[in-house]
Amino acid sequence: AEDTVTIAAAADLKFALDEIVAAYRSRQSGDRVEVIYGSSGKFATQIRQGAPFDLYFSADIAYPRELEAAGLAAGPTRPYALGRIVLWSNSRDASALRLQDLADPALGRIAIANPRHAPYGKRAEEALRAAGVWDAVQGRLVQGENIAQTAQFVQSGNAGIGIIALSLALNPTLAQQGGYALIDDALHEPLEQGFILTRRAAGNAAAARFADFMQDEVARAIMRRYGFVLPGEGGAR
Amino acid sequence: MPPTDGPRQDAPGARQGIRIRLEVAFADFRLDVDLDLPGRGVTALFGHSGSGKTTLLRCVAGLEPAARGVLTVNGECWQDSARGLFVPPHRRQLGYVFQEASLFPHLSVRRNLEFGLRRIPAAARKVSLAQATALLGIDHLLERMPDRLSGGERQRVGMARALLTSPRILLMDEPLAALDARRKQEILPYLERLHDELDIPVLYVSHAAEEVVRLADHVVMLGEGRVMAAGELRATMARLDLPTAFTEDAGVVVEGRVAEHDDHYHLTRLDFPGGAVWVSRQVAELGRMLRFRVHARDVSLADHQVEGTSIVNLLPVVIDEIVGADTAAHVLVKMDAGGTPLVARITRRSSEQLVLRPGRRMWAQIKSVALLG
Amino acid sequence: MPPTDGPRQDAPGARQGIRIRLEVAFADFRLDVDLDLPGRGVTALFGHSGSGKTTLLRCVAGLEPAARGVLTVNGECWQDSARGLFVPPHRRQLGYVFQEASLFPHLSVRRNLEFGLRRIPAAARKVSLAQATALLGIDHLLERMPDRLSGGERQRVGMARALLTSPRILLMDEPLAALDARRKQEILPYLERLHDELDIPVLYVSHAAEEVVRLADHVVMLGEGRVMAAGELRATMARLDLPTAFTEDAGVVVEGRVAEHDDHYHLTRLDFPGGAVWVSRQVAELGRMLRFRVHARDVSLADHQVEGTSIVNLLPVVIDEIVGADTAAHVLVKMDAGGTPLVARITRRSSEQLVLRPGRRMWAQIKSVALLG
Amino acid sequence: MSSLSSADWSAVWLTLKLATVSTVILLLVGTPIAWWLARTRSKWKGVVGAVVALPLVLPPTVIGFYLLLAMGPNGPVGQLTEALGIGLLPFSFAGLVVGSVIYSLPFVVQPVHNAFEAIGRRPLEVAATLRAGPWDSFFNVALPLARPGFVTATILGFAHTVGEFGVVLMIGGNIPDKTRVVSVAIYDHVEALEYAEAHWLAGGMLAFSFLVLLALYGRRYRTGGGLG
Amino acid sequence: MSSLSSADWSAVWLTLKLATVSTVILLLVGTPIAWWLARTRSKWKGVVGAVVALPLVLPPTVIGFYLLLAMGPNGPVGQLTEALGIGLLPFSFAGLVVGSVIYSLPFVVQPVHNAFEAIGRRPLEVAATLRAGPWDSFFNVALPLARPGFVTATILGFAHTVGEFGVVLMIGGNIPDKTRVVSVAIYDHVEALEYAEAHWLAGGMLAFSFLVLLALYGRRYRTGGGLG
Ligand SMILES: Nc1ncnc2c1ncn2[C@@H]1O[C@H](COP(=O)(O)OP(=O)(O)OP(=O)(O)O)[C@@H](O)[C@H]1O
Ligand SMILES: Nc1ncnc2c1ncn2[C@@H]1O[C@H](COP(=O)(O)OP(=O)(O)OP(=O)(O)O)[C@@H](O)[C@H]1O
Ligand code: MOO
Ligand SMILES: [Mg+2]
Ligand SMILES: [Mg+2]
Repeated sequence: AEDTVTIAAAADLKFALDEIVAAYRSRQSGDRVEVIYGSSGKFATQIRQGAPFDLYFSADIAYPRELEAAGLAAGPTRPYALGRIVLWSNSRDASALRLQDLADPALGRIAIANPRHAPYGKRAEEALRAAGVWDAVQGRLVQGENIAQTAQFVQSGNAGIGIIALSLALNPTLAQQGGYALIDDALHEPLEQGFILTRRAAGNAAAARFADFMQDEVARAIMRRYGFVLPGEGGAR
Repeated sequence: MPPTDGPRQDAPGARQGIRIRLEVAFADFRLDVDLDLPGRGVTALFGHSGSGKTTLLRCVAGLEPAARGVLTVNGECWQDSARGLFVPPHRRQLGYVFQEASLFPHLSVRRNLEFGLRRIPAAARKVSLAQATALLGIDHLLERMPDRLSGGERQRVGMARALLTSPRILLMDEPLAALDARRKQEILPYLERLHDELDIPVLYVSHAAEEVVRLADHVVMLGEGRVMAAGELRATMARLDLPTAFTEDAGVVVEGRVAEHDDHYHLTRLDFPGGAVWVSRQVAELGRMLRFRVHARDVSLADHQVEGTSIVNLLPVVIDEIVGADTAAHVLVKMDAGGTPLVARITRRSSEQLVLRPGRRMWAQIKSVALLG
Repeated sequence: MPPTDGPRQDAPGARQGIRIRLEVAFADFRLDVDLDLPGRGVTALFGHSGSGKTTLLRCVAGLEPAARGVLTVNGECWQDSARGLFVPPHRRQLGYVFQEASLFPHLSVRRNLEFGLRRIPAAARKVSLAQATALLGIDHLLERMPDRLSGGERQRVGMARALLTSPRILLMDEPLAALDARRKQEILPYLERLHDELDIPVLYVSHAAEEVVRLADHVVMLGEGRVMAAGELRATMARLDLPTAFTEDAGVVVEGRVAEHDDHYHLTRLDFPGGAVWVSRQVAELGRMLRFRVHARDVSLADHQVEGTSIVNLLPVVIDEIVGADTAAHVLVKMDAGGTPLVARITRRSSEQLVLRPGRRMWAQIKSVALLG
Repeated sequence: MSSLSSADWSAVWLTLKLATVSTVILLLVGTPIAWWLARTRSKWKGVVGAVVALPLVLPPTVIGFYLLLAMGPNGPVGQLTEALGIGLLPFSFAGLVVGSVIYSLPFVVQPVHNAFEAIGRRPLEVAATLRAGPWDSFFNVALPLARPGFVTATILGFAHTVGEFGVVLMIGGNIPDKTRVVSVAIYDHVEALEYAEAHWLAGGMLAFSFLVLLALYGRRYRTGGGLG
Repeated sequence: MSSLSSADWSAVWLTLKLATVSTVILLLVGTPIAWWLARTRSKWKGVVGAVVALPLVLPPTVIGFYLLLAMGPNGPVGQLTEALGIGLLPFSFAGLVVGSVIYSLPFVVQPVHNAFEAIGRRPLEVAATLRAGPWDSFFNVALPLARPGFVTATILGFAHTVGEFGVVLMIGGNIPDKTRVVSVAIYDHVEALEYAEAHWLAGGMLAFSFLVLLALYGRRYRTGGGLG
C-alpha cells in the first residue's frame, strides 16, 4: 500500500510547495502527498481538535511551537524559511512605490491579511506602523482571511494595492501583472516560518521522508526561487 | 361617464335586460347558453346537479376567464369577446353568494361583512350593517372568527356580505339550502322586498321549487350545459311537456288583485279572471296585485259544486287536456278557469271514474292553505 | 374479542340502543344532551341553524376531544369520561357525511371512495363500489379530481364514500341539502332500504321535514344545545304543542298494511286501523307494513260522504281537539280515525262554518297524491 | 456582557443593520416574484422558479467570488456603478446588502410561494365580487392569508443573512463598522485563539436570537385550512 | 467537462453524496418535529420551535467551531464517540453529515411545518371517520397534502448542504475524497488563482442544479386550497 502524507500549509506556500511536492513525487513515486492550504491560525485550531494532518507548515513559528508545547507534535519545531512581504498592485507598477506612498488616497483600497491570525497580516501591520502610515491608511484597509485571499483582492482589482507574500508575487500569473516592491524587513519582526510533524504522523515513514526532503537541495532551490530566505542563509534579492 | 376600463355604456337609450350568450368548455362539460333575461326581478336557475348552474353564475361574475361570448347587463356591456372586451369582476358591481360560504378565514364576521361595504361609496349603500345582520340573525356572531361558526351561520354571513355591497345584480347559488324552515320564512320575504326596493335583477339557483315559485318572475332550466326551457314563471311552470323532475311539483302561478279583507277570519280575497281565492290575511292595500301558486297536487276536481266541506275555494273550470304524469297512477289535468290556466294532479282512476275529457265543465277545489301566504 | 384499546363490549347480553349523555362547551355555546335513541332505524336531528346538530354528530364521532360524558352504541361503550375511556374515531366504525363534502383534494373521486373501502376487511363490505356509484350517479366522475366537481357532485361522492365503509352507525349532516328533487327521489328509497338491510342506526340532520318524515323513526329536536323534544316519530310529530317552526308541516305518520294491488290503475291499498288509503302502486308483497305521512294541509273535512270528486280517500273520523295553528287564519284539527290520529289544517272560517267541535263525527278527505309514494 | 469589546458591539450592530435592511429588501423583491410564480400559467414559470432557486446551490464563497468579479472595476456591474457615480460595491455595506439579497432570495421566495399557492383562487374570487381590485385583494386578502409563509420567510431571510459568512468573506474585506459582521468577528476570535471572546459573542447571539424566535413563534398564525 | 480534474470530480461526487445523505436524514428527523410543532397544543411548542430554528442565526463558522470543540477529543460528543469505538467525527464524512444536518434542520422543518399547518384538521378528521388510524392518516393524508412543503424542504435542505462552506471549513479539514466538497474545492481554485478551473466547476454545478430545480419545479403540486 502506498503511504499517504497529508500536509496543512499556510497560504503563502501555495505555489512553492506545489512544486516541491511534484519534485518529491518524482523521486518517491510510491507516496501520496495531499496539501491543503489555508490560514495558519485555522490549522492550529483544527490540529488541536485532532485534524488528520501529518505535517503542518505554518507561516510563522509560534503556532507550531504552541502545538509542540501542547504535546501535539512528533518531534521539535523545524524552521524552514523566512518570508518576505511586498507591495503589489495589479493596476499599476508598484515596484517604484514605498510604504509611505500608501498614505495617498489615490491608490485606493489597501489589502492586507487579517493581522489577528494570519502571520503575513501581522507583519504587514507592523511594517505600516513602522512606516508611520498605519493611521493614515485605516479607512482604506481591507483584510483577507489569509494571504492568498488578500492577493486575490488585489488581483481582481477590488483593492488598488496590497501587502502580500513575496512567494505569491513571484507566481508567474501575478508576476506578469503590475510589479512589486520588497518591503524592508527591518520594518517588521522576521517572518520566521516553522513546521512540525504532528503527533499523528509518528510512525508515518512517508511523512518523515517528506520532512527530510525539505532539507534536500531540490526543495531548497524551489523555495529560494519563490523568494524565501532559507534558515542559515542570508539576504534576498 | 365610466372609466375606459370600466363597464362600457352602450347607446344612451340602451335597452334594459340581461343578455347572456356565453360558452365555456371543461374537460367533460360544456356550457353553451343563449339567454335574454329581464333586467329586474328574480330569475330562477333550475337544473340537476352538474347541469352548469354554478358555472353560469361564475361566467356572469367574470370568474371564468376562459368563457367566450357576449354579456350585457342593463345596458352595460361586461363582456364581448369579439371586441376583446372583458370587464374584470371587481368592476361589475355584483353581489355573489357562493355555494360554499367562502368567508375570509382571517377576518372576523364583522370584518367579513365590512369588506365589501367599505369598498362602495357611502352614498351607494342601500343596506346597512345593522339591517343585514338583524335580517339574517347574525348580530351575536359579529366578533366571531369564521371557523367558530356553524354551517348555516356561515351561509348567512355570506349572504349578508353580498347584500351589503348594494349590488346592481345579485347572483345567489343556493343561498338557503342550509337554512331551516323558520329562517327561510324570515329571509324569503326580505328577498322579495329587496328585489322590489333595490330594483335589481337576481339570478337565483335553487333546488327547492317552493322558493323559486315564491321568488321568481322568470325561470331558466338548465340541462347538461344547455337551456332546456326559459321564460316567464307562469308560462314555463304550466308547460306540461317539460322533460323535468318537476312534474310532481307541477302547478301554475296566478296573479290576483287584493279585493277584500276579512279581518274576523283573517282572510284576504284575491280576484283573478275566472274566479277568486281566499288566502291568509295579507298586509297589502286593496287593488294591489299579489302572486300565488297553485300546486297541481293541491287541486282536486268535482262534478258538482260540493258543499259542507272545509275546502274554501271552488272554481268552475273547463278541461283543456289530460296528459300523463310522473307516475303511472296519476294524470295531469290542464284546465281553464275563465282565462286562468290551472293544473290538477289526480289518479288515473279518478279521471276515468269522473269521465274527464277535454271540454267538460267541472269544479276545481283548491285548499286555501295551499296558496302562497 | 375486541382489542384492549378498541371499543369495550359490555356484558354479553348488552342492551341495544344509543345512549348519549354528553356535554361540551365553546366560548358562546354549550351542548348538553341526554338522549336514549333506538339502536336501529333513522333518528332525525332537527333544530335551527346553530342549535348544535353538527356539534352533536361530531361528539358522537369522537371528533370533539373536549366533550365529556358517556356514549354507548349498541352495547359498545365509546366514551365514558368518568372511567377515562375514549375510543378514538377510527376505531368507532362509523360513517360520517360531513356538512361540507370534505373530499381529499389530492385523490381522484375513485381513490376517495376507495379510501374507506380498502380499510375495512373484505368480508365486512356490504356495499360495493359499483352499487354506491350507480346509486349516487357518479360513475362518470370516477377519474375526476375533486376540484373539478360541482357542489352536488362533491356531496354525492362524500355520501358514497361514507356508505362504502359499511359502518355500524351512520352520521349524516344534511346530506341531501345540495341535491335536486329527482336525485333525492332516487336516494331516499335507497337510504330506506339501507337502513332496513344494514340494520344500523342512522343519525340524520335535516332541515327538510319531508325527508325526515320519510326516513325517520325517531326525531330529536335541538334548541340552543339542549334537547327540546325527542321521541318516536309519530308521537312527536303529532304533538301540537311543540314550540316549533314545523306547524306548517304538521301531520301524522301512519303505518298501513299492503292489502290490495290494482294493476289496472297502478294503485295499492293500505289498510290501517280506522280505514284505508289508496296510494301509487307499491312494489311490496301483500301483508307488508308501509309507512306514509298525512300532511295536515292535505286533509280537508266534510260533513258528509262527498261523492263525484277526484279525492279518493275518505275516512270517517271523530274530532278530538281544535288548536291554533301558525297563522291566525288557520286552525289545526286533531281527529281520531278508528284509533289512528289525523291532523287537518283548515281555515278558522271553515271550522266555524262547519261547526266543528270535539266529539263531532266528520269525514276526512285525503288527496291520494299527498301520501308517500 | 462586559466581555464584549466595543469592536464586537459594533459588529453586532452592523450585523443587525445588514440583516434588517436585507430582509426588508428581500421581502420587497421576493413577494412579487413568489406571487407571480404562484399565479402564472406561463411556460416560463419553471425556468424563473429554477433561476430564483439557483443561489441555493452555489456555495456562498462562489457567489461571493463572482460578485467580486462582477462588481469589481473590470466587472459589468462595477463599471455600471462607477459610471453612475456610486463607486464600487465590494468592501462596502451596500455591497454586502446586494450579496445578502442574492444569496438569501430563495429562502424568502420559497415559503411565500408555497403560502400563496395554498390560498387557492377562491378567496381572491370572493374579494373580486366584493369590489376589491387586484392590488386591494393582494394586500387585504392574499398577504394576510399567506402570513405563516411570511413569518417563515422573514425568519429564514433574516437568519440566513445574520449567519452569512462566505459571501462576506469574499466581498466584505473585514472592515470595522462597514463590513465586519458578527460571523466574521467570531471567526477572527476563534482563529486568534481568543476563545473566551468567541464564546461571549456566540452566546450572546444565541440568547438574543432565541428570544426573537420565541416571540415570532408565539405569534404564528395558528389556524390553518381553507376558507371558513 | 474535460477541464475538471479527477480531484474536482471526486469533490463533486462527495458533495452529492453528502447532500443526499444529509437530505434524507434531514427529512427523517425534520418531519416528525414539524408534525409535532403543527399539531401540539403544548406550552413547549414555542420553545422547541425556537430551538430548532436556532442554527439559522448562528454563522456556520460558529456552528462549525462549536461542533469542532464538542466532537473533538476533549468534547463531550468526541469522548462519547470514542468510547463507542466510532472514533472522532471531525474531519470525517460522518462529521460533515452531522454538521450539515444541524445546520440545515430549520430549512427543512420550517416549510414542512407550514405545510402541515395549512392542511387544517378537517382532512384528518375525515380520514379518521374512514378508519384511518393516526399513522395511516399521517402517511396517506397529511404527507401527500403537505407535498409542496416537502418539495421546498428538499430543495432548501439539499441546496443548503451543497452550498455549505463555513461548517465544512471548520470541521471538514478539506481532505480529498473525505471532506473536500465542491464549495471548498472552488474556493481553493479561486485562492490559487486557478480561475478557469473555478469557472468550470461553478458553471457545471450551476447547470446541473438548474436542471434538477427545473425538474422539481415542473412537478410541484399545482392546485392549492383546502378540501374539495
Ligand atoms: N369551534 C367552535 N368554537 C366556538 N363556537 C363554535 C364552534 N363550533 C361551533 N360553534 C358554535 O356552536 C353552535 C352550534 O354549532 P353547530 O355547528 O353544532 O350548529 P348546527 O346546529 O349544526 O347549525 P347549522 O344548521 O347552521 O349547521 C353555533 O352557535 C356555533 O357558532
Ligand atoms: N373546473 C372544472 N373542471 C372540469 N369540470 C368542471 C369544473 N367545474 C365544474 N365542472 C363540471 O361542470 C359541470 C357543471 O358544474 P356546475 O358546478 O356548474 O354544476 P351545478 O349545476 O352548479 O351543479 P350542483 O347543483 O351540483 O352545484 C359538472 O359536471 C362539473 O363536474
Ligand atoms: O497563515 Mo497566512 O499564509 O499568513 O494566511
Ligand atoms: Mg353548483
Ligand atoms: Mg351544522
